[in-house]
Amino acid sequence: MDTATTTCGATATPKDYSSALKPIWCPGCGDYGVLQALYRALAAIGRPPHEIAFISGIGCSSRIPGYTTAYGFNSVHGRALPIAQGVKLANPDLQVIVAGGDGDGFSIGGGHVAHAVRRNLDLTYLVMDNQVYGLTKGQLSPTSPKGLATVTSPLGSLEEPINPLLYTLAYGAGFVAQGTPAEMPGLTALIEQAIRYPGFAFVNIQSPCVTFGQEEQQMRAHKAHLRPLASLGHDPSDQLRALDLARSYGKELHTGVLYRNPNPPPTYDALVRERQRALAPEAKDRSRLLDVFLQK
Amino acid sequence: MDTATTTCGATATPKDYSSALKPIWCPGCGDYGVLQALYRALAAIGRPPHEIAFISGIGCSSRIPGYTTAYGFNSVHGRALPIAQGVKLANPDLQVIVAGGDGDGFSIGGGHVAHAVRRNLDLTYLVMDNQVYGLTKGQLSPTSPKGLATVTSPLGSLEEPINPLLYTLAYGAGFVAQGTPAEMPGLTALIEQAIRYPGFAFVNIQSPCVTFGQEEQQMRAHKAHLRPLASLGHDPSDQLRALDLARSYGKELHTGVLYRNPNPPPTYDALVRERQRALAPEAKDRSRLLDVFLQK
Amino acid sequence: MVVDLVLGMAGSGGDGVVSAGESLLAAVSSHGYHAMMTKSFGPQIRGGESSCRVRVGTVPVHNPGGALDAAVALNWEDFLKFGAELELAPTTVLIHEAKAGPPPEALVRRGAMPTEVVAVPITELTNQSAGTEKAKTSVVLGLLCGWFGVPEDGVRRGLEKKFAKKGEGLLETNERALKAGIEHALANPLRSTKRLAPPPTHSPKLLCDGNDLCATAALFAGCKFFGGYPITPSTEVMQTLAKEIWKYGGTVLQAEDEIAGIGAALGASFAGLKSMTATSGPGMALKTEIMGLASIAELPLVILDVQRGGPATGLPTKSEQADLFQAAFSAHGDVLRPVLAPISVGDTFRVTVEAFNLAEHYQTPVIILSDQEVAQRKETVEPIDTSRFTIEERLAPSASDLVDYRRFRHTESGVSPISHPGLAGGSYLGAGIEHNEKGDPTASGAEHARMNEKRFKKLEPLQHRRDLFDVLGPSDAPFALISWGSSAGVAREAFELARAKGLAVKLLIPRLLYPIAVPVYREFLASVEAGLVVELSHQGQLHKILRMQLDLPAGLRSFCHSGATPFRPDQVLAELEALAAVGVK
Amino acid sequence: MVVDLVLGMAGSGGDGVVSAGESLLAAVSSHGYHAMMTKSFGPQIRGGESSCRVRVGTVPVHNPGGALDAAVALNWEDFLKFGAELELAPTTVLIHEAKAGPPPEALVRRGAMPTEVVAVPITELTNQSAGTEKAKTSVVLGLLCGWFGVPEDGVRRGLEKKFAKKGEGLLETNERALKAGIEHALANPLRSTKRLAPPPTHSPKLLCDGNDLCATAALFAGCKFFGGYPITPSTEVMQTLAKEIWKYGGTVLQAEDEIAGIGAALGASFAGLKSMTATSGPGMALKTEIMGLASIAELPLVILDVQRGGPATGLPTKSEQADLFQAAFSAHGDVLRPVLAPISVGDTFRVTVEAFNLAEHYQTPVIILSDQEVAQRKETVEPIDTSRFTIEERLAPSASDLVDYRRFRHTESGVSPISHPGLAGGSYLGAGIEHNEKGDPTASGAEHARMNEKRFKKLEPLQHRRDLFDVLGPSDAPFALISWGSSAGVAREAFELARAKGLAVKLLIPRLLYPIAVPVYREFLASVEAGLVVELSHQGQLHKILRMQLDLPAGLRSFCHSGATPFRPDQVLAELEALAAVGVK
Ligand SMILES: Cc1ncc(C[n+]2csc(CCOP(=O)(O)OP(=O)(O)O)c2C)c(N)n1
Ligand SMILES: Cc1ncc(C[n+]2csc(CCOP(=O)(O)OP(=O)(O)O)c2C)c(N)n1
Ligand code: SF4
Ligand code: SF4
Ligand SMILES: [Mg+2]
Ligand SMILES: [Mg+2]
Repeated sequence: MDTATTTCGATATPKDYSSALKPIWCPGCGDYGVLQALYRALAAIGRPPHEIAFISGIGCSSRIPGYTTAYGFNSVHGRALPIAQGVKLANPDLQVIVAGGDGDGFSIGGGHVAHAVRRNLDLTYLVMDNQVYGLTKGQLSPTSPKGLATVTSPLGSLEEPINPLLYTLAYGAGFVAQGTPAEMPGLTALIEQAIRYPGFAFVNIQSPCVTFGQEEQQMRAHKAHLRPLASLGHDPSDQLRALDLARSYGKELHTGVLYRNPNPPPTYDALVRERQRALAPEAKDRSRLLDVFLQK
Repeated sequence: MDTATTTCGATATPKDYSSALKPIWCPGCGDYGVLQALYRALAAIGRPPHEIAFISGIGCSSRIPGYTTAYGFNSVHGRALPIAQGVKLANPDLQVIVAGGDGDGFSIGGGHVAHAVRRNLDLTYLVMDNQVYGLTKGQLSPTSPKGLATVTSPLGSLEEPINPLLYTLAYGAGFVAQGTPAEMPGLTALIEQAIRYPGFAFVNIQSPCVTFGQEEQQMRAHKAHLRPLASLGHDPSDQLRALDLARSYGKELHTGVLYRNPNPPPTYDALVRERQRALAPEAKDRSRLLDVFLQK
Repeated sequence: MVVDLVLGMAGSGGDGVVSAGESLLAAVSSHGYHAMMTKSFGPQIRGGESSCRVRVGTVPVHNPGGALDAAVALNWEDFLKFGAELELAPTTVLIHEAKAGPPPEALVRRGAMPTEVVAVPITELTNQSAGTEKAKTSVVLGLLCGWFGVPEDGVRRGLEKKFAKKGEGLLETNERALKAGIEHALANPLRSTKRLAPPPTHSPKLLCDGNDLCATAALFAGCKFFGGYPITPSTEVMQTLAKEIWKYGGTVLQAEDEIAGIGAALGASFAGLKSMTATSGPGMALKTEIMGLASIAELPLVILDVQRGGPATGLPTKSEQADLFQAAFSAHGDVLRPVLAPISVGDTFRVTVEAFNLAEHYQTPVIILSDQEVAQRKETVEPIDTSRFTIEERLAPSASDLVDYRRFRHTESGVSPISHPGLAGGSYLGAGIEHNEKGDPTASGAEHARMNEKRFKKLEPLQHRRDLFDVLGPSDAPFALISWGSSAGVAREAFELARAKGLAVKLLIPRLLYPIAVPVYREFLASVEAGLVVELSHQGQLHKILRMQLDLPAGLRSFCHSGATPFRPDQVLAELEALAAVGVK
Repeated sequence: MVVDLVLGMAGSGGDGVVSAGESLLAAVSSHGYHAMMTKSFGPQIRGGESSCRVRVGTVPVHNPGGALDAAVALNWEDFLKFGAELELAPTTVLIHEAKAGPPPEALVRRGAMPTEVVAVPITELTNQSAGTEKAKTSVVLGLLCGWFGVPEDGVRRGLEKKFAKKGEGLLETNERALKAGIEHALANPLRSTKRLAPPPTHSPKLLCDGNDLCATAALFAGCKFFGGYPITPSTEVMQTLAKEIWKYGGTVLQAEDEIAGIGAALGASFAGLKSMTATSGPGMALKTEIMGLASIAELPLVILDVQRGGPATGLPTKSEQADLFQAAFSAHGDVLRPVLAPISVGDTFRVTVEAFNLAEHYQTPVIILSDQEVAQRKETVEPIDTSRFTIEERLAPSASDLVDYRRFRHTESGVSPISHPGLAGGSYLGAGIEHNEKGDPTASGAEHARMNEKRFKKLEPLQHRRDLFDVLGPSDAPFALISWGSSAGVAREAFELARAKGLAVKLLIPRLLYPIAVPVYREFLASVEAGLVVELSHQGQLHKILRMQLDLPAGLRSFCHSGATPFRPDQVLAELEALAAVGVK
């Protein structure tokens, strides 16, 4: 399945990636901004939409594939990453993007992340982290701060939140970044870089839930508090420093690239393809497949 | 369910914890040593066996509860941690130990670890890490080194292994250690310390699989190469240094305590109990429970 | 004057029609009416269109009713998205926002157009009276008071409650809007004269939904642990328990997924507590493996499945009764576990208590198969006399049992005394692997066969639980209706209508869906020659299971359709009459 | 001289009895005999006791047979752990390690003790001849050659192959042990004279197990992706593919769990490839949710379930046929998916190819319900003529389909042309949520009903797939046997025995288990008044499903027992004769 890779190149516009389906997010939801940033990043890269496979789970954020002209798969809760890996291995020429929420990705889907990262397929994983379960109306999410009162933690949660930035770095991801729709050019650039990174790339997007989110997690707060990593003079090739910075997730709103492996290793899909090519000459004729079992 | 906590104290011996069921591990399996170390650690602590709940999944290593006189639950593959958390929350007075293999804990059960750690119940988690699937006869495990040829990776694996030490540290575990039955007194001490640590404690035990394991993972190699952290002058209260050291998992065989939180925060089970006590006065009589719905 | 009135309205997510429905419901129920409200949303749980319908009666109402008596469309686009949920008839009074224009072609093409269509400048009225568009639904409530006799002071009291804490301003604004609506109605009388008859003599009622009562019943039964993961339409059970259970020494764990949720719940049960998990179809699928573990480890566990449309994500906000196969059969190996279904909001209390009792008594997982409609519709419920419930506890080992304790001892009943960690002398190995009486692993076919027999035998007494079935009608009737869950209330009304028309029909409503209580059905079916098994699924799953276990009368057919839209009583009645018209034999 | 010989042996994990069985099997099959070997282990997959049995015949053998003709016990403790697997009869020759002493009380108490019990100083002979205990099983092989006519040169050739690469020394050692065994046998003739008849005229055969043929058939059918997680007794399929699939441009992904395994496989199918996952019962439970997704997203997918004893971890190394309910019914919402079962090792090839064809043709998940015995027993298989197989591909959209492409277009057959990422003009939203023809989400009950109908309708042609059923015997026979999976071979032998005795019996063996092909069964059952549905489960799951969908003859009963020990042909025959003795009517 060696589909020739084509590009729209300079001719692509964000509109080319926008589908007829009207988003039904709440007015003001951060995901609108994420969608716009994605349109722009896709246009900048210019792959024709039908060469893009866009996989998601379930959640408000997971609706995003339907709003693009790519092949979308709005699958089941928490399983976007395994499905996406199957897609990519089936056809490594596709540009495969995975998206979803903090609950989808780090709660029910949390067991798949480490393995997706260590396999290092050339995938882009965009999480719209709103620190809450939006679709199901406001329950505690794994990134909700400790003590938060929600409908499922009316007396305040008793557990520490997870740290998506630190976890994915510890898993060995080659590209880890954070953005917010409160700063659109930056977010667009991050998505574009993530897609272009040859390997597993993760962007944690602080995407406000206007309906169930906290005050501190809204656009206004983002704008007031965001700290571009570039302005801190962070060198994205410094993994140890990245680990250190990642530890302030939930306290500081760092935006930009935390880590980018300066020497990306070969991707799993490339290794697979290499193996297939190397072994192809050993293929037997279909009618001879059973010969190995012949007793003579 | 406030069972009074009793101790056998000085009277307990390892034999008190040994059941009539004869282990059916292969002769020479590392798990025999782990079992002996556990008996000794339990005797040193001295809780009567019936106050211990010992939960495991499925695997050679997961058979271990049956060989003790504790209440055991040899459950299903990968779910020991969730079950154990239910046990502990049901009765925080119990000493709850969880055990299993690298596959059980980090592959199928991998999604539960981060959440068990961040909840920080007072649990002890012992993984018998043999870098292979023993019970099912030699398949690739998540800790198998990259490139390893096994029955499921006959041409060599293409993925990086996971790093149990680094992951659990990144998850925020308060106690992280590594041991091997090649060094019994050390292993015994680690298990004892882990059990005594008030919070989630993890011990990665390099437990050789003599049948399917690699040469470099056998007792002999352990004895030759193990590097006690104490001998390196490591300060187990230094979390950053622990993270750094953990990165050499798979290359170096560090033994001892990597990290021990010098100021253990309150455990989840303690917070739960506190909340229950605080709210108990608000309890209604059973017959009055429906009154909230009365329309008058 | 009418004794039964069905009102419906639709708008976009932000319009607050559901909240208006709730005010309406509170108003009528506080006046002593029997009432019920159902809500309906678009394909996504959050966002998009929403609608509600309220049925009010002077006698108990068992289902959301048929075509609407009055319909309110805040805009046509959203209204159109609800077809059968907001069914119109020529007799419906169709009220719409004037500025939306007359009913669109698409609606007219559907047929059965109301003869009375009333344009009301709702937004204009709101702006004029309240000075903000946000009070729109208060104008609508006013219209309903003025035109249909919805008790005005009830609505007013409702507004007071709702806006009390939100500041004086809001309350006043809405009161002005309400008044504007009432005045508009009085100034513009309808042709139709559907005014609600006065309420029956007042008796206090509960007002709640099925999930409320499930959570409360769990507390009542002594549930001390809940482990679960949010999923529509079951999450409210976890939410209620998360507020309350601590007071009773219990814990709610919001787990990382459904597997961890049931895992923790099973762990708590192993440790000796009454324990529960709740979910909907997709979560049930994930819990399958550990449900099997609960069966072989013989641990009590209550599992609530609030059914929604399937397969997969399906129709997450709509009701369907298509998880019965999954509840009864999804396990590898031979497994038998009780499946119970509540038939109404009020019934959920009883069924939930029963589920805990069965779980503890028989040391088995028990599934409560609720459905979105029963779980989320809010209705008036007659007060429940809790003193008539018994609460069962698991069989503790006696001192002699603890001498060389055998956890899975073969007993006559199949139920063995069960210990738990902390109990001296009771240590054993719980296991998902097959085991002997002590709990030690075995691979012997003979041991396995004995244990399978034990696990099936212990549930045999369920065959004779007649109290878990409602049987109505003459015992010798040749015609029959059988229905379960939320459809049972529809079948019940159809049954009553048919009886009123003189049809010799009887009705069976099982709360115990599985195992099939063969003697109960045999007795019921003895006289039956034809009938319908009414259920909301494509396949008619209960009918198929009945066939599997019973010799059914040839004329007993499945009457089923895919979910989302509940049956209407008149549909069932018509089908039944058609059956009867063909005649007996 | 006998035309059929059943040999069995047991020892501890390290004794190598399974490996000895394999040598035996290779020896007899290389001589042109038909043969079959099954192995059996303790409750744990790795460690503990092990046993094997080899059945050799001059005519095809369809099952592992009944009581042993010869039994070898290397020690009593391990031998005793296998009850019914190594059944003894008075006619069995029971050979045991001399130093273990005479048969223990426990064995004698079981009854049916062999009249000829032979003590052999096996360890002593081994030490004397080979100088090491490790060659014990070669002595045993020698005994079998000497006493039962197992072809000596076949065994010798087997030893050569086995030890060729392990160095000269080992081969010689074992050859000496073999010789010692033969000489001991010749020096100590038995009373019994069960010597194997000469082999039939030699024709080349395949020697393999069901998992081998499943993996090979997947390659043959064009499978390009396998995603799975190891689990006994299915792992060998992944292992074989992991060696081979790359050559054909495919990939094996060992996923982190069963959910990820089926998820990746579904992703690959979405991307256009033929795709597969494999597991056993516990893994099936975990895959339930995504199987539902495959159904609603209408994506081809082959799912292999090699059944083992359940529930939960159950009996991981033993066969059972108790996952049928799970295969047919475990899904939330209404789902229909084909379930196929191979009846023998050789049949696995055909059934697997068929599974891929059905999956691609109907755009549906298809379950292959193999079982541990079929999957792991090794047997001689007649060469398979692969040229008679057709390979189906999914329906690609035409150019006109791609104009305003509707992925889920309602067609007459219910099957819609399917695109895949990379195909220009074919973009659509695959979804687990209910959708309209284009794939856009919907919550409409009417759309949902239409889609459910489509998904069920497209599988209707399966009703008429007579070629997926074996029917033997006179069409007017009043007695019948129905059986599936590994039990089918037993039923087949019982059928032949009954026919030989003059019983008017016929036999139906379905490869298509679900949906039930009603016309095929109706035709078969037309003449039937009594019979047995033979299957290895506590509940008799196929019998129950047949009841659900068909009006069965009153005398058609379930004949079932819990797993681990396969039926014996004589048991089935006896039950059938008892049924016939009661007489027709
Ligand atoms: C198996 C399963 N479990 C639970 C759900 C219910 N569910 C749907 S989305 C969701 C969480 C949504 O939160 P998140 O992933 O953070 O996305 P958001 O809506 O916040 O964007 C849940 C619990 C489901 N659909 N399937
Ligand atoms: C749901 C499920 N999937 C797979 C299996 C099969 N299985 C049992 S143990 C095991 C892995 C064993 O490896 P590990 O956990 O490392 O333990 P070890 O045997 O090496 O001690 C597997 C794959 C199972 N029993 N259940
Ligand atoms: S609920 Fe929150 S996340 Fe969902 S659409 Fe609304 S604002 Fe966005
Ligand atoms: S297979 Fe390996 S892990 Fe399992 S018992 Fe044997 S040596 Fe131990
Ligand atoms: Mg979220
Ligand atoms: Mg292991």
